[in-house]
Amino acid sequence: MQGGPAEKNASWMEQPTISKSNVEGTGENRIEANNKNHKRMVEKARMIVLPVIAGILFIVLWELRFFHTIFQLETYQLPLPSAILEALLANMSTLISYTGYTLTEAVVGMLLGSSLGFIVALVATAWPKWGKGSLTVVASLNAVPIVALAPIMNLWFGSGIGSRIAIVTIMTMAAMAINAYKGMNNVHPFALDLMHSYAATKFEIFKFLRIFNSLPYVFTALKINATASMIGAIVGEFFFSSRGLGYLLSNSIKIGRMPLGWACIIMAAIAGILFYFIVERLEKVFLKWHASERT
Amino acid sequence: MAVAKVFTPEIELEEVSMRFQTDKTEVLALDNVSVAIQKGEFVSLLGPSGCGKTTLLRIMADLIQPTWGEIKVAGKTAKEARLAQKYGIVFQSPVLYDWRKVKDNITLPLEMMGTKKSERESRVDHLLELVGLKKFKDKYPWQLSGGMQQRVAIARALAMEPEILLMDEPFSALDEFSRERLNEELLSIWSKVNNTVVFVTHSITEAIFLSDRIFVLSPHPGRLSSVVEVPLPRPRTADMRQSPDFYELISRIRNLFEGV
Amino acid sequence: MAVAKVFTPEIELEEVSMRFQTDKTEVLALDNVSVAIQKGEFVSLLGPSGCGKTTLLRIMADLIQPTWGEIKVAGKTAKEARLAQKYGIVFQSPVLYDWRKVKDNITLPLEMMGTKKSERESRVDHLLELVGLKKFKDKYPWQLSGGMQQRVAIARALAMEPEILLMDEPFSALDEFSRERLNEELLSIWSKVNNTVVFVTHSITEAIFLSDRIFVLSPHPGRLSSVVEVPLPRPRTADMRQSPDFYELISRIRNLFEGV
Amino acid sequence: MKNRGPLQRWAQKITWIFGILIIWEICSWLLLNVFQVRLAQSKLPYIHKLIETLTSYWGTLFSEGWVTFANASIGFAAGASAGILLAILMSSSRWIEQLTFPYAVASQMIPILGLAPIVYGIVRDVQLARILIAGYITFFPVAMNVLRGLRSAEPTAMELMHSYAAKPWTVYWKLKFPAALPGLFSGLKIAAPLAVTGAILVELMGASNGLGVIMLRNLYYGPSHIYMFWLTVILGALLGILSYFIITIIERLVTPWQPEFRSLGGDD
Amino acid sequence: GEEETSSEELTPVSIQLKWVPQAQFAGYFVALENGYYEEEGLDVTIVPGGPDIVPEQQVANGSVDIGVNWVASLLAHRDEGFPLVQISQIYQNSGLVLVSYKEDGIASPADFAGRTVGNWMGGNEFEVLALFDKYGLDPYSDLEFSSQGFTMDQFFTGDIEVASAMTYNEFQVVLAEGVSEDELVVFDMNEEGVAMLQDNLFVNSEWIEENKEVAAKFVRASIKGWQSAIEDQEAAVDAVMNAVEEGSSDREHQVKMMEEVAKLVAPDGFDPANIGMIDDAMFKQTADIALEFGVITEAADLDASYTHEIMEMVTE
Ligand SMILES: Nc1ncnc2c1ncn2[C@@H]1O[C@H](COP(=O)(O)OP(=O)(O)OP(=O)(O)O)[C@@H](O)[C@H]1O
Ligand SMILES: Nc1ncnc2c1ncn2[C@@H]1O[C@H](COP(=O)(O)OP(=O)(O)OP(=O)(O)O)[C@@H](O)[C@H]1O
Ligand SMILES: Cc1ncc(C[n+]2csc(CCO)c2C)c(N)n1
Ligand SMILES: [Mg+2]
Ligand SMILES: [Mg+2]
Repeated sequence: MQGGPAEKNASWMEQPTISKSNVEGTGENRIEANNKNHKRMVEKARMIVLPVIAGILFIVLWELRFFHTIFQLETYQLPLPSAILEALLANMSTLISYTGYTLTEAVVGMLLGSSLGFIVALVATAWPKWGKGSLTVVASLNAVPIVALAPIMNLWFGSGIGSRIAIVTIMTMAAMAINAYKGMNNVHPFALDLMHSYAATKFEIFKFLRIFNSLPYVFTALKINATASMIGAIVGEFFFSSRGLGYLLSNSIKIGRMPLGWACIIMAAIAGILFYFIVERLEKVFLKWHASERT
Repeated sequence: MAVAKVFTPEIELEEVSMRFQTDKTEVLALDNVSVAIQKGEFVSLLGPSGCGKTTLLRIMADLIQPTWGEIKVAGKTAKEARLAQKYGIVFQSPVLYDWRKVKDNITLPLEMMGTKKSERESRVDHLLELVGLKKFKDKYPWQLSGGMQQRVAIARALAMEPEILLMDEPFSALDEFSRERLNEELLSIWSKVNNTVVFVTHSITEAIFLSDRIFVLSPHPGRLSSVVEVPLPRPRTADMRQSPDFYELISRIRNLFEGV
Repeated sequence: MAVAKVFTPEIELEEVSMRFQTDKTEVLALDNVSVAIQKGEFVSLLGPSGCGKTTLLRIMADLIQPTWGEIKVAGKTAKEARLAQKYGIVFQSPVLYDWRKVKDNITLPLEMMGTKKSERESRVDHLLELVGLKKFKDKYPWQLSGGMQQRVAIARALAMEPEILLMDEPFSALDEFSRERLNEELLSIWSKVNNTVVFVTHSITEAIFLSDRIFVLSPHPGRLSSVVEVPLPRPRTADMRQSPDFYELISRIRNLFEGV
Repeated sequence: MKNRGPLQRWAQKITWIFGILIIWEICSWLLLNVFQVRLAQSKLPYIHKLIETLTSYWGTLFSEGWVTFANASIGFAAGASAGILLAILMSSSRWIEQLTFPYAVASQMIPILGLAPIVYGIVRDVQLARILIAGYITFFPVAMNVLRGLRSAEPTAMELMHSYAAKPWTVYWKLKFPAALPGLFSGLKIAAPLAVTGAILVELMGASNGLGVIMLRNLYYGPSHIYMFWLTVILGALLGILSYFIITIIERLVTPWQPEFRSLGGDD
Repeated sequence: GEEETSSEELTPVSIQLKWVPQAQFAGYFVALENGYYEEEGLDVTIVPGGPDIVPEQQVANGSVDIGVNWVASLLAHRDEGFPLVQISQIYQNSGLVLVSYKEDGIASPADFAGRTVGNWMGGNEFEVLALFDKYGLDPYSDLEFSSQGFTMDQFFTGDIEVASAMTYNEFQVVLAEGVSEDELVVFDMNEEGVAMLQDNLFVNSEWIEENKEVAAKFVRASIKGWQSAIEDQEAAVDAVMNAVEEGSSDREHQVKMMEEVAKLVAPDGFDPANIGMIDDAMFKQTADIALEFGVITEAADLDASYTHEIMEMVTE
């Protein structure tokens, strides 16, 4: 019964040739492959070159007072890049150590906040009846500005690094909680049915389905949080800190040292972009399978 | 009909009705359906598109609860049966997890049942062979053709050798040859594992070739219009498809349809 | 073969090959396929699962570009044809937009072509009637059964009366009766509109019943293995299915398959 | 059968509210009397004291809160529109995205303190400057979420559009936007409370009305004003909840087709 | 109707406060309330300050016409090229003190060594730095010179042992918390000889060229406001309270603040008629300290930093 016809038709079930791309292939093939590689390289190069060119153009226009002219600004309001560079070089060691300090607050706070936010989303998904309220509570914390948060956190955690980490933690929780919740719940009903058919426990549904389904949303939240955490740390330093980019920035601006203030902003931007792109790299690795990443 | 089998009802539906309600309108998808499926039996559901076959399957699997009526599986409630991991289901669409490669989609139920890794790997190789996708084990679902995706879903359902196998048009995306071959493979697995199979299909020949009994549903609302016993002996062989009995059954069922 | 028709090639593929490349491996989905499809012709593609039928269709529709080879549609490039809105496509899966009700999914192509609202409404009613979904016009796609969703997709493709109609297993989720009925409807629409149809199916009888010519593809890699002309006269009628010519064609094609 | 009665849903909300209040009051008592920490009331004031203060100042709080909420709405509208626009721009071509993205990220590193004088310097109109600043605070989460949404339209759904030779604008309108709506709403849910933050921050820059103004002043006048300060914080949070709820309701109305909101029929 | 027509003829002038409305700025509120500005033909808008507001920026931008801030801050901005010039000196003494709990055993600034000393920084720290210098303390190694928020919480919790306080505000906050003056040690910048001038009025140096008359009118009315404020402090507090949102400050606190502010604007023995005059010697001391502690990089050009011209027009 099984033997005969099945074997005879077995070839039908076989599939088109699959080959290791580097092993065989005609000359034409290789050129084509090289072309593709080349294209990818060009694409990558463009990703870096374009913004850099735009950046240089921007800086040149800035230095040539283009923006000053059209917006009627004076250099004491918006210093020239050369002045900023000067301030940057003159204060390099302080700036680097402060950047490290602020980045530490941002990263630690962001990791803490994102984890907590993710847990809130887990709870809200697992026990929607009661857990959904926690989502609202976390979201509402977003409405408390840092100026109010700073003194409270300062009281609770002292003037040290702890209070800024706490500020960043609170600031980053909501984005993660809301996004992760959406990701865990925007599951295709059939995919859930499959889990139910295996009598999957709540935990297993998370492990095999919801977590993965939420990843695109989670990474979006991480990208938002990477930037939010830097702002949080910087503004958190305005009031109670004796170190860090925010402290220096606030002080510089209050005594009119705009070049040094902008040097702080430049350092913050570099650190923030670095932080952001690390998260983006991770996203590319973890989301190979997602529609947005397919080629 | 498999004469040797003792009648122990495995799936019993009593006066089951299902009503879908949306804002303004409601659809009566199933109306007063009563069936009893024997343990180890192979049953097919036939019926026009939208008559409630999928709904019936979903009720059997405890994925939805009927609006009215009772359902018993192996003497227990459907929920208990589901929690005892008795079910293997092939859905009407493949329902593969995008983030899992082909092989990982197939091992999913095994992972959930705690099968050891080495065992999983040998099992997956065998299943991939069965559905002819050996070379595609490391691909992601979107890199497969529609029929290939459906075959992955079939392999996944077979992976756990479920006591109750519910299949919703599993072979509809396959060419006739693959389909016939998989029909035979399915029967061979079934005869070995001796599980209960409920099989939805639109192909009358397929239903006859595979089943002990065929349930014909009529639409609007979904009702069980008739039950046809298939008196062909087991094991079924390809040449039975050409037998007069087979043809006679085909035309009988076609007539049943037209009478609807 | 439809003798009366003048041969003006509508779709011409010359030595088309398609290679899918992923990280490490590559799949040669189509290898050196050349076909010429006449204007107003009804052509079917037959072939085992994963042999490249969908890929071929997507190349014809300019949804993907072949790795090598040329494609001309009505003397122009495929892209130009696509931009001229010549295509109506039924995909292998329904591809309905979740946020649109059934009727809005069907009017989608009409909206895109700027058809007036009143006209759209009368058209949609007629199409819903055709596919038997009149009562479901205000439902969302997820409230439909699999076959019903597929029928919506068919209605959507027919809505715009495209010059070139590409259909990828459109009727595979339908019961035999709906299928046969829609086969006939399709032919009647085709004979009225006189468009070019490329039709993918796994059913040999369906291919014969509908087509002027049948292209048989073989896997390993996807190649055009043979072209079968269907000499049945038009209009085709249901009783032709029982004719000896029909049976002869079936077995000829089955043999072609086995010879692969 | 399926829907639990509204009574029960209210019961949940009330339990949440009272749960938080009771735990708060207990913690406050513990800090003050058991652990006897310094400034215990500043760290976590008694709820009943807050209510006492509220009874005498609810008028001010309400009117200032309203001012802030109105400002937040304007800032939110500005920020959300900017976010959506940016997302569309970036999704329209990789080229534009590569160009703008690093700068969009960098822009977020400029603290408003540094920005305010420049914005005032450029636009000179204080009200407009405020809207710009509030928008700037809210646009990023919206942009990110919408961008992800625009990108995640199913490839086959995109192919359908291509087969109609749809113009880019039509592809957006008919496919990408609807597909991005769930993302948009996630973004808006993050942005709405943020807009309240933004409004309050902006009020610190020389406004004479609004929650931010009394928040700051009460803080500055020392621990004797602590209850009033905390009330402003709580009111801010409540405004956040309110704005969050408004978005949630709109989401339900606009996107009933999301799996979350589908009624599955049976007694699920 | 009547008011509208008259206000059309009024010249609009705006003043940016250094901080939130309070008795620190009583003179302007009184002048507004009593119609002194209107009498001079001015329509004055008082713009409140806050933690993120830098009055020098606002004045330089042209967002406002006149600013109130400390002289050190003004010098620092001028040093960076901001086109600003001082036209009047309202506070004659420094209101800055350092406070510590007596029980901490800090009897003299020399005892700061090894302690945490707090200040708000951002331009407010120079008197304290000068004090350190006077006692030979290096703020980077001998003690911890730490940022202080605009609350006194860090002082109450012990985070900061020596806290900065304005006599009119933070110091009153400490007292209001039930700490009696006997429990505190207070270091006064004026007594230590390191005082710098504080609240002054300054303008954009380009603006003033065209608006000397307006500035003089404004200063004249403001001084009149300060004189009445010092004379009738109750009424002054009323005027302030009118400008303050209900629930954001209490009268008692503002009364105390008014008392203290009066001592700074018109110290003992100072003729209230001279309010607003710029004392050359005191300004020089401020500028010298500023140079010594790096507030400014070059010695201030005193002639360009302030002008007596407006005050002369006022007193004419
Ligand atoms: N995006 C892709 N990436 C990689 N491989 C692909 C991709 N799309 C298709 N393929 C491969 O191309 C081959 C042909 O696929 P295609 O979908 O054309 O098959 P088909 O003939 O339509 O099959 P079926 O009848 O199952 O639908 C398959 O082997 C498939 O794995
Ligand atoms: N979630 C739902 N909400 C509303 N109506 C539904 C829902 N699911 C199914 N239905 C309706 O129930 C009826 C039966 O659907 P079902 O999917 O069981 O049909 P089927 O027999 O499987 O059809 P097909 O052969 O086309 O798959 C249909 O009319 C469908 O519209
Ligand atoms: C961020 C910041 N925090 C606190 C103060 C404190 N301060 C010093 S003097 C003064 C009264 C106004 O002259 C105030 C409030 C500040 N200036 N900046
Ligand atoms: Mg079905
Ligand atoms: Mg296909």
